[in-house]
Amino acid sequence: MNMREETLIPKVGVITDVRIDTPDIKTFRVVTPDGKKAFDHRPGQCAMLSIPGVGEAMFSITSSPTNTEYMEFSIKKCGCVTEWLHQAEVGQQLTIRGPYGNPFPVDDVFAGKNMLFIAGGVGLAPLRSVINYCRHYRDRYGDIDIVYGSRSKDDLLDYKEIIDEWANDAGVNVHLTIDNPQQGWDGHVGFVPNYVKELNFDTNKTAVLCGPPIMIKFTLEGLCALGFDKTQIYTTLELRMKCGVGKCGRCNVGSKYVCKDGPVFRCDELDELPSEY
Amino acid sequence: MQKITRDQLITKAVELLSNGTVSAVLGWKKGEFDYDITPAVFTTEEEINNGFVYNDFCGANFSKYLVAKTKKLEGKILVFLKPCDSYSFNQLLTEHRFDREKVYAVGIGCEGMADVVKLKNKVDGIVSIDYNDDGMYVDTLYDGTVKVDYAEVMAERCINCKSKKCVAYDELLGEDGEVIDSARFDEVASLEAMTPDERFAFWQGELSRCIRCNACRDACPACTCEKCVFDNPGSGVENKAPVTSFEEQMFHIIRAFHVAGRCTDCGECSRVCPQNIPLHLLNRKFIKDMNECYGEYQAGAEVGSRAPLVDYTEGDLEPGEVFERGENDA
Amino acid sequence: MRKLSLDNLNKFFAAVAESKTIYLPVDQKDGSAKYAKWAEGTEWSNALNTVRSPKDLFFPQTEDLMEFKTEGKNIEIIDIRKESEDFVIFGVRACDVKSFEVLDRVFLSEPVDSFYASRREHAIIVALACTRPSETCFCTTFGIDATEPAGDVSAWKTDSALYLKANTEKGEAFLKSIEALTEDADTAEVDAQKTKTAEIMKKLPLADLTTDAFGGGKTEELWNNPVWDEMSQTCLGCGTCTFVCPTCQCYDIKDFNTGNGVIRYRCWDSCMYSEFTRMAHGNNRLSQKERFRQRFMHKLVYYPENNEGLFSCVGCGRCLAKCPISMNIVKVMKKIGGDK
Amino acid sequence: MQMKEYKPLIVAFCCNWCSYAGADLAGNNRLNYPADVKIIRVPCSCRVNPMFILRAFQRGADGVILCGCHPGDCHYTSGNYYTRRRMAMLFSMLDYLGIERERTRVEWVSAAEGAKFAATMNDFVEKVTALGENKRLEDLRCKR
Repeated sequence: MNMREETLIPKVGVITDVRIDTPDIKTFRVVTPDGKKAFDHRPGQCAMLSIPGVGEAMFSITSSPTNTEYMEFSIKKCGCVTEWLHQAEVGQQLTIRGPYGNPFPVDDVFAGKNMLFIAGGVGLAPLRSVINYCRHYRDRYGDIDIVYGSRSKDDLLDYKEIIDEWANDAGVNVHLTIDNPQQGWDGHVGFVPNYVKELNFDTNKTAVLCGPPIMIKFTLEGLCALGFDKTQIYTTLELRMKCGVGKCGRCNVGSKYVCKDGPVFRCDELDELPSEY
Repeated sequence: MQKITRDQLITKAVELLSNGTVSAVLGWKKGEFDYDITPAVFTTEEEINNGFVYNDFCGANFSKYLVAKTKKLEGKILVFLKPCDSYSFNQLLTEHRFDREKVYAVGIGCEGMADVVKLKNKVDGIVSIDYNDDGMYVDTLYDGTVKVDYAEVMAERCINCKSKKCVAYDELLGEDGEVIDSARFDEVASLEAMTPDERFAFWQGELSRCIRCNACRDACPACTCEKCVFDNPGSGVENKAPVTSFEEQMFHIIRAFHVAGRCTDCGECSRVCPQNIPLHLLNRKFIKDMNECYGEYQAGAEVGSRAPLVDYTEGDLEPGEVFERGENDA
Repeated sequence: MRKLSLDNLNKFFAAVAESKTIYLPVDQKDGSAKYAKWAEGTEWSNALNTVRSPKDLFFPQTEDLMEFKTEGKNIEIIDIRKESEDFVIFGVRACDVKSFEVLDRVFLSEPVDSFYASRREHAIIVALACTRPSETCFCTTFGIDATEPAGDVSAWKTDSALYLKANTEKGEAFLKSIEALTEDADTAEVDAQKTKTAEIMKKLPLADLTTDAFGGGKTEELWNNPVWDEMSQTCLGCGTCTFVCPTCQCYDIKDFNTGNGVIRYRCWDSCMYSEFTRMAHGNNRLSQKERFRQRFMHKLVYYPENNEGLFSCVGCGRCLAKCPISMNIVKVMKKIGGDK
Repeated sequence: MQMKEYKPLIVAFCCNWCSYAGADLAGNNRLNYPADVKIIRVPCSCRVNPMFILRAFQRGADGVILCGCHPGDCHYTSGNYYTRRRMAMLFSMLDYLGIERERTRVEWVSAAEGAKFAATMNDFVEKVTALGENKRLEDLRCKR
């Protein structure tokens, strides 16, 4: 049979490591059965993971493209597929296809800029890819500020990596916050949008936002209040997807398909879309 | 042709709107070709005068809309109930699906509705329709004006009308009718008289046309679950398309079973089916069986009655005897 | 132009069927028509159109994509695709031929859908000109000429003959293969038929329907139109309109566990369904109004925006005939565009 | 090719309190009944939803039998009375759709009726064997 490539037909992947990040988020390391990375990707792109018989779902690739050995996915337990994945062990095979969507413009628009990353909860997952990319090519970017908030200290994703690696990099400032006071936490307490305003960033930055919709909404307002222009702010959307290539129609918002034209959007582009995401 | 006229309904609707009894009217809105009538909510006299119609194609049963509309709208809503709609109305009240206090129901007599499919099978290119005493005068694209007798295009559910009596209303327009000793089970009986092979072939032919649009379910006044088992991924039977003939059968058996004892036999399922599958024959089979095994029961005849499948007696027939019953009859 | 005597019609079907499967409209018991395989004795329907559109033949309601075998932690993916065999779709109306173009732009754009592409490449479309359009027809609104259908071969049926004209190489090869049954003909009878039909088309009740109010770039203008509230208020949320529509192409991908393995299949889905956009964290279209708006905005604004102004509606009139509450795209277009 | 002897697959839904114990007793008493009967224990015969019956057929059952306490003896007072009506209606509907009526059965088997359980199963298996494979309510995907 000599039929053309079919994007809907995935590859087999295997879980080689499971890291418990928070009570409801685990990070899975995935390679092909022969130990290679399944495919190359760019920061912000996504992949479809599936467990046959359970379902297929889109996840952002949290590892940086500069990691040529494997891919990582930080996955929060919230639906059928994720629940199944959370009880999976090392050695479990799954299927993987991708990469899908447009990446962050790390090599053109972001180049030479001061970067401000703002994430809430599991929203750090897609940003980790960009952050590590920028850290890898440190000289191509200006200062890097990272604002990350979660419900509690235990809910901070990649906490060890943030403290041990990110915070120690030259020119990288990490600002962590949690929603409520907690024993053993001497950092900032409060919601991300307020913290961003308190930090009073100068506007000579390109901001990248990801988190729950309500956080995005208020942080965006906060940034605009600080004087940021919407063309300086990028975010990444999430909608229900089935095909990943703009055909099944599910993630259609206005004339865009989030899987194909997104998931990365500049905030002024979002204003042109109907408010349905 | 309907004895109740559009003008009568409009007068009533405008009166109730303007004296503040109701704040909205659930009624029929005119379409492009006189037969494509859409249910609509009217809130002003102007809207009513411009769009409200009532004719032989106003078959849609409004009862189910009350479930959503009474929750959403402020004040009372006026609904017009044809006799068969009034049974659904009562059944929904029995199941506590809407607040009776929020509805003002006007019963209207009905002379039987027309079936668009029957009309279209007779006449090509319908431009407009005039209703006269002796029949419809259909203005067509190809054959000029064609006269069609009402009886020729009457919907099956109306030919076999079970009752012309409005069982629920605050006010009645026109005269109330009587419960009719109809021949509605004859077709079921003739199917029962076939051999299993013939029955199987018959139903395969019908059900294989199903496209699983769910119109039968969504239009059914008895299907008011917040979440249907066929939409629920957790149910294990969620499916969106009949992949195999089994799934066709399962959907239709379960759909009919889930409304068994609650189905008032209003016939909406068959009316809305884009593939003209006689779905009422499934519902009527259950009704016929229940009538024969557990005593006559008409869902929706009175509010609060207990349906056969949520009731029992110690001396009920055994499942095996249900088959024997059929054989003894034959 | 070639001419086939209607007396030879069955010979023609039989000759084609020797090497290829032919699908053509046939009557069903309830008086409607559907596309079915031709076999000896099959009667070609006179119906204007089928209830289900011929898109089924390229994009079937359900189709298996792949299979999985799982053993312990291991997964094996089995590619079950088969290259389609050559087949003929006979008697496709002009509107439906146009719908293939609408679907092509979705399925044949990169990355190409190999399932669809395989069938599309192997299909020969014999399109049939209309002579008795119905009151629900409005293909002219979308610039379609029902008297001159596209497709690989265009056909005109008169009282005594079927006239055939090839439009593509595939079509020419097809006509060549049945040359023995046909004869050369002039276009007089066809031209007369076209003129007559064109006159009827002008008199259709929906002849003056226009798309002026719609097209790419109108999202902002139309999005908050109060019409959506008003027109969607009695929508049942069923999938009839989407399933009978020749251009609706949304699908779902689902797994079925057979007990011996898993079949991943796709099936049609409908944006009218409440579950369509439901995710683990919520649903971005919660009301029927939003779903209703999505369907029409997609056909009349979003799709043209992405496809050089081509609308995702071909005016076949199926939704007009089949919607349980008779709400349809024409009513929406007239309401928004201003009722004339 | 040698024809393999046809053995039907039977699914028996048995109520926990009577019929399942009856099946147990049949086993203890070394009463013979075919091994092709697969027992699914349910808390009450009333737990059996029509969908269970259909799904059993979908997944390859050739016959489905439902066993519960004798009417009047239900552990939950009235569960089996409801079952009786429901299954009567469902089986009548299956028959109406042309599905062989011998493929479905309801039988009341108490905990003391091991012999009845075995006899019922033997009889049911015999009837279903005579009918042959379930073709009318099958899902071909499950037979691949």
